[in-house]
Amino acid sequence: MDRMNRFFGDNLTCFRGGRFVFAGLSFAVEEGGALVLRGPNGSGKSSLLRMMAGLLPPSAGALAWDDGRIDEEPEAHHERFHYVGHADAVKPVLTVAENVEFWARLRTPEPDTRAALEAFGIDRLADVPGRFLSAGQKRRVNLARVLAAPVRLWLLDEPATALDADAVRAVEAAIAAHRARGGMVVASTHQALGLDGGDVLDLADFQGEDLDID
Amino acid sequence: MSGMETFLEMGGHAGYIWPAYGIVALVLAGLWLASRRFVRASNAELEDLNPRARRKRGSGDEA
Amino acid sequence: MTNFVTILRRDLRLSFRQGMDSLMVVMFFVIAVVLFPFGVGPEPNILARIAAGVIWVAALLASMLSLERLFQTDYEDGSLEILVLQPVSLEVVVAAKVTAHWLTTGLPLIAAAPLLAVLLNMDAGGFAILILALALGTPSLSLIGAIGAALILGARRGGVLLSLMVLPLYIPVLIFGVSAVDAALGGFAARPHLLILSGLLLATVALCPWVGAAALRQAMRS
Amino acid sequence: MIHRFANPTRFLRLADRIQPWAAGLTVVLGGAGLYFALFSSPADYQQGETVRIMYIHVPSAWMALFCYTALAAACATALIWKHPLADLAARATAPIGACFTLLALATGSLWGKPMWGTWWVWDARLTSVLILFFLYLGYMALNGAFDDPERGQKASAILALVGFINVPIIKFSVDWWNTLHQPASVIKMGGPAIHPSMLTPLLLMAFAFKAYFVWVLLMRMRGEINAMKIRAVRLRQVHAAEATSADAGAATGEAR
Repeated sequence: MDRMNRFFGDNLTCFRGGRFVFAGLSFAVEEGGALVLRGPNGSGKSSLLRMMAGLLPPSAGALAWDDGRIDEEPEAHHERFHYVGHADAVKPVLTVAENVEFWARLRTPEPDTRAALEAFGIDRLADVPGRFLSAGQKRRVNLARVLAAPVRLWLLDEPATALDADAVRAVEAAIAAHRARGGMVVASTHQALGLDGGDVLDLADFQGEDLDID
Repeated sequence: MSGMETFLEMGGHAGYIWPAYGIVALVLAGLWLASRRFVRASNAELEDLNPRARRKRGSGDEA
Repeated sequence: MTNFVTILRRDLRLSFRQGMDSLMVVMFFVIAVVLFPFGVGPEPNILARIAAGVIWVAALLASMLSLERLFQTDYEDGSLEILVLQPVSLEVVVAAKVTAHWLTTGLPLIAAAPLLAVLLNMDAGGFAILILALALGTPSLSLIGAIGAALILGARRGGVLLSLMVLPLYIPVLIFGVSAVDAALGGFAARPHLLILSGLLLATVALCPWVGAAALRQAMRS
Repeated sequence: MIHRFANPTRFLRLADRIQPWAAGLTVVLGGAGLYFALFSSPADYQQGETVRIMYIHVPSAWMALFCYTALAAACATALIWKHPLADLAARATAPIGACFTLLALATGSLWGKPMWGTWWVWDARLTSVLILFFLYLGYMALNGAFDDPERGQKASAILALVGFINVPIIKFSVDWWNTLHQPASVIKMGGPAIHPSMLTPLLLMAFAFKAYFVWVLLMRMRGEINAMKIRAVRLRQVHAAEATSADAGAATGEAR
């Protein structure tokens, strides 16, 4: 992983659906660091994560790595992070291994699928077609693709939903190992997930006032 | 013309009779092969599942 | 290039595992053509005259029928969102998906076309040109349709909307596809028509992945 | 009320006994039929040698109708008496019936060209057999269109029963409409109107095709039973994985 050690955003504003979801929001996450997004539902946690992934352009402000803004070279930015949203993208007809392998192969010619499956305890289901899996197992398959191809930054939107205690522990272990290797994590979550070392960003502090329509 | 040639010539209609028999042989053999492969593959997958299922159940009891 | 192959192989594997989908597109194509003799009457020489047009229109509708699902399934299960965020240029993603669509629908249509030409009593002389014209025309149908498929993501009644948008864009391909076959049947040279079809194909190959990628980016922005 | 053959093991034992006989009969009758059809039966005074196509065209057409009737019967059994094996029998019959219908159309077309001068004509008998072919494909497509096999079997069973109206239409199409296709000449009220030397290859081939049907049907039934078992094991596997992790969670006393 190249030596980019800082991902930051300054004075970010998100204006959607006629209202300021958040305004004037700045953050920075360092090598080995973690940022936990807190705040009530609808306070813009998901929007901020999508903004960091480049899916949603900020109404104002900018996001950048050390070497420059993310919107200037989207593909370079895409090399550096995994985004885990709400949908699990598991194909019913493909087996668990095939699902994880597909995503990993887009990043590394020789993905380490076996280890990723073992980390989340689904190696025994490696050749079970996706349609048989439960919601929790589909979630683990989605998370396994993150491990199969290591990157610098993880953007996790409620990673622990539909996961049981055993799987949550696996996620915590994975995050700890990732940070130990110098990786960074930005996650919106209600559980601790072992991110206590990192700093917390409460979206409530950046709620923009509503646009007066009349 | 030798017996063989007249036979193959089929009174001038060779172009229709042999393809007809050919298609029937092709399709029936094809269906038989596909069915055999279908059975073989499902047998193999079933065999493959059983030992693992037994081993897992075995390990499940010890844990 | 390897990313193109990875996406293409996954899409082909998905469609082979659900073998029924491409089979159904060909069945629609066959049944649509078989309806015409019931409508227009079984008169052989009437059927022979309209055979090329009927086959081309049915091929157009059949390939458009399966286009709605081109990005829809990936959009619904979240794969598209992840795909957009991979270090792969979207143009390659669109090109791979269009190639997979053409291989699973375009090719079977071309294979079934001569059989239907027999049902419509078309003179055997036109078969070769029919196949060649379809081979040149169906890829551009998939390419143009891919733009429509990307634009309708998330829209209500996407299927109908897709046909309203895409069918008018298909008209040039239809005109020259049918005229190539009719020229061959009439004993004239089909070359000029085929050359124009190839021109259309080159234009769509150059333009559509780029426009489709922009449409996908737009769809993901919501 | 579990049918005697409901549990597959009993059915599989029976199939193991019948299948070799069906295979043997197919080869023996098929060989004899081919010999009579191609070598020792006379050419027709009108059509010449092309009459030999009849020896495979007519049995294929009979099988196409026979298979659809069997398919509809299996679907009715499945729907009415909820017989688990009936669904599998229907799923196994459809591809065989579709192949025989395809053969009937292909050999008919190859016979039509020398006799009528055209590969295809929109004649009542030919068109209704073409519709039969679409019904087979429709059944198979609908059957495989759902993730849950039971849903697919129930839906396609209804389609098969609805489509059954087409079988009498095919049977009597030659009588109701003045068709280019000649009327029935074997199974007729006044007994077969064919010369015995032509009847033997016809009947031999017909029985060979029936034996072939039984042979491939039993094979495909075995495959379908395997597929059913595989599905069950996969589901158990997934629940087992879910259960072990849940126990582990519960065992360490952590609230989930």
